[in-house]
Amino acid sequence: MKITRKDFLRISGLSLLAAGCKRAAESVSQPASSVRAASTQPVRWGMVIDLSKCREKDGCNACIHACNAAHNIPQIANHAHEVKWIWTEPDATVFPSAQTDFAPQTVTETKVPLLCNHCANPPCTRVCPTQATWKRDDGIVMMDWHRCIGCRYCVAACPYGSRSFNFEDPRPSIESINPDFPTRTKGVVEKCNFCEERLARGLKPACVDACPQRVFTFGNLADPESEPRQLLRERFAVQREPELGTGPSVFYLV
Amino acid sequence: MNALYSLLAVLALVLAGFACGQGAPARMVLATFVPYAAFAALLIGFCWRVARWAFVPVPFHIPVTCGQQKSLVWIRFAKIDNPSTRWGVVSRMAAEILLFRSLFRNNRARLSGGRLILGESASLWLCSLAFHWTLLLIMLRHLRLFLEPVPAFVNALERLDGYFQIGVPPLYFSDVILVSAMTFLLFRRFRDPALRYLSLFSDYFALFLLLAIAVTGILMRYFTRVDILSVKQFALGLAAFRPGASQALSALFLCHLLLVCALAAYLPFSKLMHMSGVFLSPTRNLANNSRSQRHINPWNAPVKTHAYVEWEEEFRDKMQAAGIPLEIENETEDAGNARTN
Amino acid sequence: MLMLDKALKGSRRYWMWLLCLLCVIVAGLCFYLRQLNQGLGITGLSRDVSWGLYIAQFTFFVGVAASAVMVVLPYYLHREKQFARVTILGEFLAIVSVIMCILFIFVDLGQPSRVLNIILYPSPRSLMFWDMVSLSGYLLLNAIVAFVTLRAEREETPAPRWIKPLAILSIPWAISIHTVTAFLYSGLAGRSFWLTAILAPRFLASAFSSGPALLILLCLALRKLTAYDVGKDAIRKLAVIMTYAMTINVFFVLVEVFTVFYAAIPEHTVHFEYLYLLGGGHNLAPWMWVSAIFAIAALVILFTPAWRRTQLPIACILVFTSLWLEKGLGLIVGGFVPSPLGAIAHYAPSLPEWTIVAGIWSVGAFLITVFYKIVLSVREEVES
Amino acid sequence: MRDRVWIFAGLAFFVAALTCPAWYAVANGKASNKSKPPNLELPANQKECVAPAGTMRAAHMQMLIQWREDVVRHGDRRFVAFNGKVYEKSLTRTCLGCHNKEQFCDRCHAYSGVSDPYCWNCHNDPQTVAGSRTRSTP
Repeated sequence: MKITRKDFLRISGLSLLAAGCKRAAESVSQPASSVRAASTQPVRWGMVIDLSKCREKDGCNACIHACNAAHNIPQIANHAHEVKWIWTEPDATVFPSAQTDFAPQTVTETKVPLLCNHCANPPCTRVCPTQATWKRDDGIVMMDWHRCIGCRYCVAACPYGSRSFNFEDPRPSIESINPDFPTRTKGVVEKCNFCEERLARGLKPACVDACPQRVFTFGNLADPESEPRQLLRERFAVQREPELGTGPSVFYLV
Repeated sequence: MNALYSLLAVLALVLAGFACGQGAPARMVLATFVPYAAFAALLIGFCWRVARWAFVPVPFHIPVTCGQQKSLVWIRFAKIDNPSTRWGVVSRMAAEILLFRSLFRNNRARLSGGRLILGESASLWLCSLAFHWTLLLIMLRHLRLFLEPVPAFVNALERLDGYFQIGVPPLYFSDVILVSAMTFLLFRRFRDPALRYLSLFSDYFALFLLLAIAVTGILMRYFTRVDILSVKQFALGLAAFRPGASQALSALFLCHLLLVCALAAYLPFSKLMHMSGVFLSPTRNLANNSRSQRHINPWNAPVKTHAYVEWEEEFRDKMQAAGIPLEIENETEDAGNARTN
Repeated sequence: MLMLDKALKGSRRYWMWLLCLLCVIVAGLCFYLRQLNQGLGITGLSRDVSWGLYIAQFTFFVGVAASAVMVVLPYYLHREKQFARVTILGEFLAIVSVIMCILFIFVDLGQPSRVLNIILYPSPRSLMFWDMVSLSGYLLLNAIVAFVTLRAEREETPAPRWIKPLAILSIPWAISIHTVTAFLYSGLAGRSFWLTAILAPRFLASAFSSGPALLILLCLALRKLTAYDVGKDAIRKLAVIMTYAMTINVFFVLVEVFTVFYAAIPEHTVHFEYLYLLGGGHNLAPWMWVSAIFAIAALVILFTPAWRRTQLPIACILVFTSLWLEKGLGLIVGGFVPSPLGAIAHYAPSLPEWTIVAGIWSVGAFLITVFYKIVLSVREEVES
Repeated sequence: MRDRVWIFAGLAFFVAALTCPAWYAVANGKASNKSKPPNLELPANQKECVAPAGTMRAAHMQMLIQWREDVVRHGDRRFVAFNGKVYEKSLTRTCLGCHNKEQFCDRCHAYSGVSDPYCWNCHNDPQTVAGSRTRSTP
């Protein structure tokens, strides 16, 4: 098969040109222009976690299992090398500054689900030296595992411990690989991506769908009529360490 | 002028390559006949040159070297720079061939305030070293096209060369180093008036030709793209004496091929023969032991000598008769005495 | 003949030393290849302590590199002639330190094959980008200044005029490399241990004492091993610089300690408690106390007139070790433990990690030996 | 005189190195069929790729990188092919949906001496993954 001049022009010239223009455009307008930017309505994906519902079914890890299966998250025995996208910690650990001296033990010891907060002003994307992690126009803090050099500056910058580093090859520690989602390679940082790949297909995040208690409410925070916004209007919610000015998009109903 | 002519010559070759890419008969000639002719020229020419050198007598044992020669036991001598044994010579040759030892001594003479200064000049050594090593690496990498199955070391070289993930296909660092080193070597000749005066057509031609080969190769790999499958088929066909050019081979590839053929055919008749010549340089490949061993040149014609002792012997009677004092009064008794004198 | 040729002619002792260093380098390289193959899991690093010995060593050697300014500044700006024989040694020390810094960063990367992404996708919002710019610029500046002046010296011609502006430019640049390195840490909202404006001044103070301490030790070693003497004046001046920088450094640490403990915000105190609380089972605490005691001991020696000259080598070793422990170990690990979620994760560098670090130290020692050898041979040749 | 042995030995080595492709072919016993390309298994269920075969051969890597940038960084997953067909920009779903990695990608890469790209460090081959899954679960 001969490559005609037309082919040559199309594949090399145009793609190079297009890539160059795109690069130039990106550098001028700071955040990468996403397709959704074209739509008139702004989007900021967010999540509300109802802890009272979660407390009702203590010890249920359906959300974690769903996430692990969907994203090929390795189950590494060595705690030091663990990879976590969504996991649970005691209430006192998650909200250290929101504890009162005489709070009931049931509250302080309840397990609270944690995940990346997809901050409005994320410290991790600020420090990344290669723009391997960045905030999309729809508020999702994304990771580009092709570009990450593994410097772990974002791990140091994240105040929520949401980022994990692949200290070893994750593949041997994955029970069954979901071919639709890439595994990661050793030496890159990863974290929750708000199931960006499911959102693109019009689905809700895996944890949201998997929860039997409907603890998670996911939606567009920029839309005043969305489900999470209605919940936040009705009930008192907290964010993790709001005093750091990061503006988490994950809210907890206590 | 020399530079311009050689540039034009290389450009003519490039154009010829492109022109061959257009017509089917020309393609056939270029893809089947030319490589064999060039390769035959390379092999025969190379062997012929080396064989001729092998039969040239080395007239002297040339001790022109650097460093202290081996002499008295308490004087430290340069074992590698001025070897006295065969192993010393081997290490000196290795330093010369692998590290360009003698070029390492290069310095640039200049006048400053009426004073001659032999200044630093690391760039020539560094760039030529970089150029030659990357050229070797690139040639070894090309073996992937000629050998099936591809040997593991060729794959390893390829992975190492493209280790840093820059673009697709990954950028080879050897390509970058080769082209920048060659550009330096070229501009070195333009920059210095003395060097420009010394440079001949052949100096520029070799540089331009190699540069053109590198550039066409780089263009193919990173910009216009080439169907590597047909290239490999073509290369394997050449090796198996079953040549045949697929239609998928682009004009640029044929151009690259023609330039390589030109280089191969030109090599035995050019200064590029320093490739084998370096092994035969007598100032490098001979041990400097002429003080401890007598080297007799086997080709020397026998020289008729007539020493004083012989002369005295011849005229002994006449000298004695004339009362002229003799060095050796009596052959048998005073021989030792005379020797001490 | 190239100046590099001078490095090829040396005594047996010189070659043995280089050979020993080469062995350590090879050992480090072997472990590094293993790290490349298996990932950073072979180090002592963990999810909670994601930076360790490598980055700590990087930070420490940025300081050593920056300290070259302490000889360049008096020599080029104040024309202090005492520094004539030591300035170039300081510059080469800076060059070698920056090379070591780059190596420490490189071995810390999880995906070293993508390291050039820092240049391919430059991100001016990241301080790591600026650190790369400032470090490579500093390396270039020092390399040009050192090699060009040395070459001029060898050719017995005056150094070109444009060298002086470059040397003077390297002064603020030296300040910038360590300031930017401090900003790497002090700009992180979640890490309260580093979240203090005094971090950059502290870094500079510790740099200006650890760097001269190392330089004095190197000069003394040169005096002992070779005929080269930088002169008493130069060493005394360097010692004075080291003394005051160390004093300021200790003062800065105490200022920090006061603020943290008097304000008593748990987020801030926990890190100090982790680092200094003996008996808490924290493996770092004894070393931090060694660092503190060494610092005090060094100051006592340096401020006692009878000792400051006779015991100078010991004082230098104390200063260097103290700061190496404080900056090359405590500062980075202390920032990670306890983690933002309150987890106390113990960090102890593993054998591969130590060996790789030793390998990089040996690269540094190898390069400094070769560079100093060239400098000394050139000076010897010119003087004879 | 004695040196001629060395010179001709060196020359013989050089000639042998230069002609190694021919010897290699003989040694591997494939002189008869060695110039044949590898047997690349083409998908049975599809006749057309996302671009003409020549383009794909020469520039599939560039296209994959372009897709990667589009999907990961711009959320753009729709690819309109030269013939107007619409595909999803996905290595696993689109490319490997038809092609077999081992019998297509790997074979050609091995033949042309292109070492395995880092794609496979993370991206999965659905067929081998499915195979291992059935093996591991009894």
